[in-house]
Amino acid sequence: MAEERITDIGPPHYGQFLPPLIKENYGKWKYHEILEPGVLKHVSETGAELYSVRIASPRLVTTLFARDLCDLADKYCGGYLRFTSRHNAEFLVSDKAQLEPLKAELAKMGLPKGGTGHCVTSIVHTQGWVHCHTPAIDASGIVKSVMDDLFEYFGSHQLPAQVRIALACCLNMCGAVHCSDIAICGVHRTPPKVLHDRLRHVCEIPTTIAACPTGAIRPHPDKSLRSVIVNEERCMYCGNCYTMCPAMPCFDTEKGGVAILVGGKVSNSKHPPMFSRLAVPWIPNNPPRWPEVVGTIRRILTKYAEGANKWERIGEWIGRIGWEKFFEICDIPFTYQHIDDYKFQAYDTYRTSMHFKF
Amino acid sequence: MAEERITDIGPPHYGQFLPPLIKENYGKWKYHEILEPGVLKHVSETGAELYSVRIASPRLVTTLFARDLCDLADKYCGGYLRFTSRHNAEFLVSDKAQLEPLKAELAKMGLPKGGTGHCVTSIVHTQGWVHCHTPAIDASGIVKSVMDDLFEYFGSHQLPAQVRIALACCLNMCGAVHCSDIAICGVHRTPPKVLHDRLRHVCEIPTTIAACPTGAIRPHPDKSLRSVIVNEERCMYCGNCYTMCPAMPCFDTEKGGVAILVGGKVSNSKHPPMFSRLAVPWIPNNPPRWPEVVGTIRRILTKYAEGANKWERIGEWIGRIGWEKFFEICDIPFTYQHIDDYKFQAYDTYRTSMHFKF
Amino acid sequence: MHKTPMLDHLESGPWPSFVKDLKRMAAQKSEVNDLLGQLERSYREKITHWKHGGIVGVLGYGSGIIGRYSDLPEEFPGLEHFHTMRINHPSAWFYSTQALRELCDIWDKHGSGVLNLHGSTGDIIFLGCRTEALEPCFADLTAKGWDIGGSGSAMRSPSCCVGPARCEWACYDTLEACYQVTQEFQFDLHRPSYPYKFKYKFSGCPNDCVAAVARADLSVIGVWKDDIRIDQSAVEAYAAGEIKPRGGGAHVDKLDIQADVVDLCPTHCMSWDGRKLTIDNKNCNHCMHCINLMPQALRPGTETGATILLGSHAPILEGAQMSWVIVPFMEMEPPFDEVKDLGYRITEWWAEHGKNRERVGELIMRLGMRAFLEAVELPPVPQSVIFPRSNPFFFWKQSDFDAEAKGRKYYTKEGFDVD
Amino acid sequence: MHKTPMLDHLESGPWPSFVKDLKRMAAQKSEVNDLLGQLERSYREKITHWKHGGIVGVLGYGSGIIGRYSDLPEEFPGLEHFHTMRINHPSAWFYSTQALRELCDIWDKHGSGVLNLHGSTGDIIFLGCRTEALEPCFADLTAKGWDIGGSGSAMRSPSCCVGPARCEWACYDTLEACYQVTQEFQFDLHRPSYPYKFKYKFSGCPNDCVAAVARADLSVIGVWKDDIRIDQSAVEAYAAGEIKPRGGGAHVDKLDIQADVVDLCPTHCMSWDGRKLTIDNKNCNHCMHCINLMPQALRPGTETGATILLGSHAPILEGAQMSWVIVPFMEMEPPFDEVKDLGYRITEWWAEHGKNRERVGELIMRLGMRAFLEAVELPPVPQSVIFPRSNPFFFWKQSDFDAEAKGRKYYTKEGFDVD
Ligand code: SRM
Ligand code: SRM
Ligand code: SRM
Ligand code: SRM
Ligand code: SF4
Ligand code: SF4
Ligand code: SF4
Ligand code: SF4
Ligand code: SF4
Ligand code: SF4
Ligand code: SF4
Ligand code: SF4
Repeated sequence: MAEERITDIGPPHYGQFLPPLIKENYGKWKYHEILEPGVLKHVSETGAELYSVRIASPRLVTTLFARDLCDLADKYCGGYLRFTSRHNAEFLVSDKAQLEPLKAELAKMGLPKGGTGHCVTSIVHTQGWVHCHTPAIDASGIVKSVMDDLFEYFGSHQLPAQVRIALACCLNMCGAVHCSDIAICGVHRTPPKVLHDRLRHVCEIPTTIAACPTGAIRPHPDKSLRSVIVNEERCMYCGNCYTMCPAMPCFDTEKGGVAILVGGKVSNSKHPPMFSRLAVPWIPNNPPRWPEVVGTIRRILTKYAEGANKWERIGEWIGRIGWEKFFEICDIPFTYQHIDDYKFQAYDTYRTSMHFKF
Repeated sequence: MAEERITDIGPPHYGQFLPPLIKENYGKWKYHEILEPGVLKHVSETGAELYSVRIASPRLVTTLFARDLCDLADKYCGGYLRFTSRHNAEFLVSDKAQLEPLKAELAKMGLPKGGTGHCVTSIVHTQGWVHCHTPAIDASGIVKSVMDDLFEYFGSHQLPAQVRIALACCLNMCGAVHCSDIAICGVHRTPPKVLHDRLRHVCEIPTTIAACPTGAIRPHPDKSLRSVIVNEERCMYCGNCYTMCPAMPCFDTEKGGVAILVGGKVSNSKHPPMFSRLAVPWIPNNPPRWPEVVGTIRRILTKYAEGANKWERIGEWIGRIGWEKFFEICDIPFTYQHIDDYKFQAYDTYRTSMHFKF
Repeated sequence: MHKTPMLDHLESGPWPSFVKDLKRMAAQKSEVNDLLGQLERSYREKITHWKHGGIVGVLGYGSGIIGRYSDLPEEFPGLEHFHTMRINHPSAWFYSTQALRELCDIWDKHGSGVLNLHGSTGDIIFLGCRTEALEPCFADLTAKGWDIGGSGSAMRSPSCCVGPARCEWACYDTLEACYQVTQEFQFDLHRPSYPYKFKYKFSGCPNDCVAAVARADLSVIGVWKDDIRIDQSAVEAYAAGEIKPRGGGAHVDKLDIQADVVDLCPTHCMSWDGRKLTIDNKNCNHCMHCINLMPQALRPGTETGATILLGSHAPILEGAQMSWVIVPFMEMEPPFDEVKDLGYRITEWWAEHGKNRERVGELIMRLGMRAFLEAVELPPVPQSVIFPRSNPFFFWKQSDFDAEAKGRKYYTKEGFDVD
Repeated sequence: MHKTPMLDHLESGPWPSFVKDLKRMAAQKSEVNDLLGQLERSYREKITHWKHGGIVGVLGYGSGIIGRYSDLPEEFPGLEHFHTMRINHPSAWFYSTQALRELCDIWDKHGSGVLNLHGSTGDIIFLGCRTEALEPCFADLTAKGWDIGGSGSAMRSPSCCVGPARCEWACYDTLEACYQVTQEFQFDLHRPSYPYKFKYKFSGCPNDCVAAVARADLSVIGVWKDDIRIDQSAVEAYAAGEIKPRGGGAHVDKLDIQADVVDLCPTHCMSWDGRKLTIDNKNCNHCMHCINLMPQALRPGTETGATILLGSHAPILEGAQMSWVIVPFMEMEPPFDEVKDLGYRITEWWAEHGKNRERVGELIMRLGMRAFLEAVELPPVPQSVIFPRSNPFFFWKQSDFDAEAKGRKYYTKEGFDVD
């Protein structure tokens, strides 16, 4: 029976999913235009033209939503569609005549188009309370709240450059927020509570101890417990011990919250890729709409929009004016938490010059 | 008797060593000019003018040399002189009429003036074989050889900017070469040879073990020896164990040599201070004239002089063209040794972008 | 239906609402109703109600399924088991509606009907499967040509940018490379045998639209070696304001070639005399900025391939890393043997020396770049560093001294000596 | 006289020869003849012939003397003892010939007559003293007003740039600050009671002519807070080529104000319309570049003081560090109580927590910047970092939560709260 099972076939070849116009012009594209926010036109060396309409998606969807998209793609795109690396959906229109009717129907359905050029495109994000065991915050709800607030920027090109926001609900950072213009990161602020009775049954003590990057975990002095203790002074709540040992939860309903990091990027355009850096160490976790998070992000975005030069990403803007000015302009207090103290990496963040502003 | 001893008086107050013209114009200087290489003119708000003539000194001198300088200072400077932070001597001429006679006598004595502006000024250096117990190389002899070769650049302003060379005869880096345009650094390449018989008498084992930054030293398995062993694979010949324990010499007549680091700077002008970085990991130790060291430095300096933009320090020039171009232009092979592998600092030196040139 | 007063707030507003969508599904599937109910409780209590995952899977595979159980199974019985299935997505996330509908059919049949399009690694994420449904669901998937992605200490589903399928800047065929690499490493995707996860991402040019440099252990980013192609008449059209910058995606309508392009070129290798744009291509670092702003005038060269970078990952354990350059230029033609081969060499070395849960980038930090380069037989190249070391703490091996004795100035490795 | 065929090569050439000078002295002092002899042997054998130092000193002091013995005392009896005496130099290395001659007299009387003008830390270095001569030499020195500098785990002789004595850019009195700090810490200079060495250096402006940022644990670098003073007519004279750039110290005779000054300003805060130079001083980072190139047109402002930076040292043990900003601006008026006080607070904390041979910069790396700042009562300021942390691994203390509970947004320290 095992022989009959099909395994290790990998994904289907993409070739069968490409619309004919793309197949014909594969690798022959010459240039593109963005006709309006959310609408791309790609022109081939053969003269062929492809129109792509990009729309927002909550990413956390149901088969009903997926089928809705299929209906649209059948009607206007010969039965083809794709998703982007930031989880927007794209309708691939080979027949220009279908463009306006598609747009009209999308508008009727409340599926906003945008996400191109100097916009705030969809927020790359993670599971949150919907599906994960370690989140400090929800994911989809914050994303919805932030994008509702920044909606004007999704469907327009009014910013000085692209702005990429990402969210991760814990320090594992599945949203890979570490190189985003604006990063929303769920943070715990409680050392793990060791459940001694459980620990001895479900966890390997050496592995648990080794899991802690700061060496905060030690064998419990009472050997009979066959458990561990945490030096709370040394714990920075990364949750890595919990990943290895379920008997060490580090959740707290009030102390968890949101950290905002800013100024990261990935592309090589002008400046090399940059890490996001801590802007606000903690904002309370305030469902269902997280007004403080939304407000902080809007403030940063607005100040950036006002202050940046043409083409400057957020990190490039801050790099030019200096972080001390960023904190001043955005009215964000500078705290101990901002100063890196994580092992030797920290040294590279200290200023060893007079290149600062008063 | 102990009561009579004078102690803890500190150095004399500098006030008694300032020429009257300086005392009068202390803190009132308005601007300066460099009349010619080695000759500075400082103009005070009071209109007073001070002329300083800077001359080379080998730094390692005798009282005879010092007395020679005193004679000159008496004759032309009212009995005052000073030394610079890079060990040049300066004659402080209050009476302009004394300038030409002083210059003439200096020339006659073979004391070259220079060290100002866009020059190669004196090499900050250390003891070498003249007085230290850990050098891989001599100091004064290499300095003499290099400066003889670069002499044309000491008494001229023909370079794109200032070039500061420094030498340290071992990794302790007493010459503080770590932020120099060109750094000459003595390097050992032999792990310490443990003198077991001596060790047990003169060294503390725990301190010796703790001295090693790479953890290469362990207690000798033969406990009766009361000594240590070195894991040679892990040793990078820093000599720190020898500093703590004289029974661990790490000298070798053939393997010691010179490393050249380049591109450091200290001033904040334009770019912030920068560390020097490895250009050539090893050049043989070749007294009395170290031709390979001299040649390598001349090559780097010449390529810099040809390639740099106005006002660019060596590190700024390399920063602009890229290190890969520096190695190509200077015809220096790139080796494993260039790639940092020293603990976590290393990561910051790896290129995480496409910002390189072919 | 569970009451969800807090979640209901998320039904309003212009951004598409996941709550609305889930509610539609909740009307059909009770587990989705439970999902909303438990989520509401998390919103109230500000705490997750999912238990630490358990080990579940499909026969013969050790990866691709994330076990998930509610800690309130009595209150929300539909969530008693609520596992994730990661389905390996097609290159660049292209679908025919037929294929996407088939996936929906399978998922409606076996699971909750809730999914992510897509997961952050790129997979199609089916959220909410009972243990006993995993195997039948898998059978239906493979029957339709789909397979499961990676999880645990295994390779992950590689992903790639839209590349030559719709982008004029692709310097190699990202879709085919992604497909072939995925096929090549099926064993490693499904049978955890690495120290930890291993991700591949393929971007067609230095714009890096799949964030390969930040999110893949092995990042393959397209690049050209020769000259940027220039259409001078199009440059003039940009200068005259006849073509909008960045294809129209910017907040300004007219390009100031000097200020916007030339002055912002990071290597200062461009000049513009008001009529002609000149590029000193030897000094260009292919950052893409000028091309991005003038897609109708400038294009990458034609001698194309990819740069290979290695090591990026999120901050666990010692801080995030970005991938670093290990091969400045590699030709990228099907069947992509060179990149596959390098992949094998890297993962073999890592599997041999890596500690449990140590990413390859962390292992290199621990054992040193030389150990890595020698093991995978790559020469040291200056492109791999931003700058050489500043500390004087470097090692010499017997092989270096032997090479010295043979009259070679420096030892690298037999086969690619320099002197 | 010993034969020195190798050293003889170093007598020729235009650079002043230490060999020639030593030979002059060797004619008078046999130990200098021996010094040349042993040096010649080192040149032949490429190895040092000095033994690991021993502990010697003058009564009541634990520092300032470096014990030094030849490992060939039979061959070179003059080098049997050849200790170093470090004599604390006067601020900015100014001398009257009378004082310098007195030093020479003392050294000729008690030692080899060989010296360094100056040591790399700044001291006058007497090289070559027998143990029994140390005490009498010291007595003669103090009688003439001189004292010994530091060595071992003690403070070192501070040094300073020429500053207001001869430089128009000095933002505070470096000579007096250096003198007063030296006097204040006499105890710590002479009696090793720190974990390791501790150096002070004083530069009058960001040109940092004593390399304070690289070579002092505590680096005091002058700076201004207000506007750069501009003489527009002098700017025009530079533009017209009437005044040479950099006071004449450059390889070019005429300044291109736009290209040479404005375009190279690191903050791009300058503009030049061909007649008038404008500086947006709020954005100037006082790098000195424009002032350096036009000393007759530009000068630092008049609201002056210093930035305090901490922590630099050479690469032992974990790689070199440069000092980092801990106080962006401090007023610097005699008696300089603020800087002395900070010095005490820093060394006390370091003495309490530092391990043997751990520089203060290394201790901060080990214990964290917060521990340091709280202990020495300095507030966290953004000027102290190039950029904030990128890792999310940060700590919270009870004091932070208490502050939060009191309604303050963030805890810093009572006395300098922000909210
Ligand atoms: C569709 C998509 C690739 C895919 O395979 O799915 C894509 C498509 C294009 N990207 Fe991208 N990029 C896509 C994700 C990215 C990412 C990845 C990310 O955001 O996580 C990046 C790196 C972002 C970063 O640096 O943090 C990215 C950095 C760029 C850039 C460089 C922008 C910059 O100035 O830094 C360009 C150039 C430009 O826009 O002029 C670019 C340009 C383009 C072009 C113009 C390429 C072309 O000629 O067709 C495409 C349309 C651009 C637009 O939307 O304005 N694409 N692009 C992705 C759409 C994401 C979305 O739905 O919003
Ligand atoms: C005399 C001395 C200070 C002292 O107390 O002894 C001194 C004196 C002056 N320095 Fe300096 N500097 C002196 C060591 C330094 C050092 C320290 C060092 O080299 O170890 C530096 C930092 C070097 C570095 O960045 O690596 C230094 C970086 C500067 C700079 C910045 C140069 C740059 O572009 O980076 C200037 C500005 C200029 O030259 O235009 C400057 C300017 C000056 C001025 C013009 C200041 C003035 O208005 O009088 C003085 C004459 C400059 C000249 O010689 O061309 N001084 N100057 C030192 C002479 C050393 C020597 O004998 O060669
Ligand atoms: C589903 C997904 C988030 C999402 O909502 O999209 C996800 C979910 C989880 N990730 Fe992730 N990661 C997901 C993409 C990522 C990414 C992004 C990427 O691949 O581009 C990263 C950052 C990049 C990287 O690889 O470093 C990421 C970095 C982590 C880490 C930290 C790894 C590190 O080296 O720092 C962990 C912790 C671990 O492995 O124990 C982790 C662990 C987890 C676990 C398995 C939780 C755990 O502790 O074991 C999460 C299961 C959630 C659940 O129940 O569904 N996840 N994880 C993503 C996978 C979907 C897919 O297959 O397409
Ligand atoms: C004499 C002098 C070199 C010179 O020729 O000028 C010197 C000579 C020695 N230094 Fe130094 N250091 C001298 C300035 C420096 C400097 C430069 C500076 O102060 O600006 C540095 C780099 C800056 C710093 O402090 O880090 C320096 C960094 C070291 C180190 C490494 C310290 C570190 O943290 O990395 C050591 C090793 C040690 O302390 O064990 C060291 C140790 C030594 C010892 C005592 C050797 C030892 O292992 O114990 C040397 C004695 C030589 C001798 O027999 O005369 N010396 N040493 C300098 C002192 C003269 C003076 O007082 O004026
Ligand atoms: S970021 Fe953390 S909480 Fe969120 S999905 Fe990933 S592992 Fe789970
Ligand atoms: S949460 Fe992180 S830092 Fe705290 S004990 Fe666990 S592993 Fe260590
Ligand atoms: S650098 Fe090394 S060898 Fe040279 S004087 Fe300093 S400690 Fe001695
Ligand atoms: S020389 Fe340095 S690395 Fe080698 S054993 Fe001694 S202390 Fe360790
Ligand atoms: S990475 Fe380059 S080739 Fe790929 S889609 Fe983006 S711009 Fe096009
Ligand atoms: S790609 Fe970048 S570096 Fe190359 S010419 Fe264009 S802007 Fe300059
Ligand atoms: S540091 Fe500044 S004040 Fe001091 S001498 Fe140098 S230029 Fe003048
Ligand atoms: S001092 Fe430096 S930053 Fe300030 S205006 Fe002058 S050049 Fe610009």
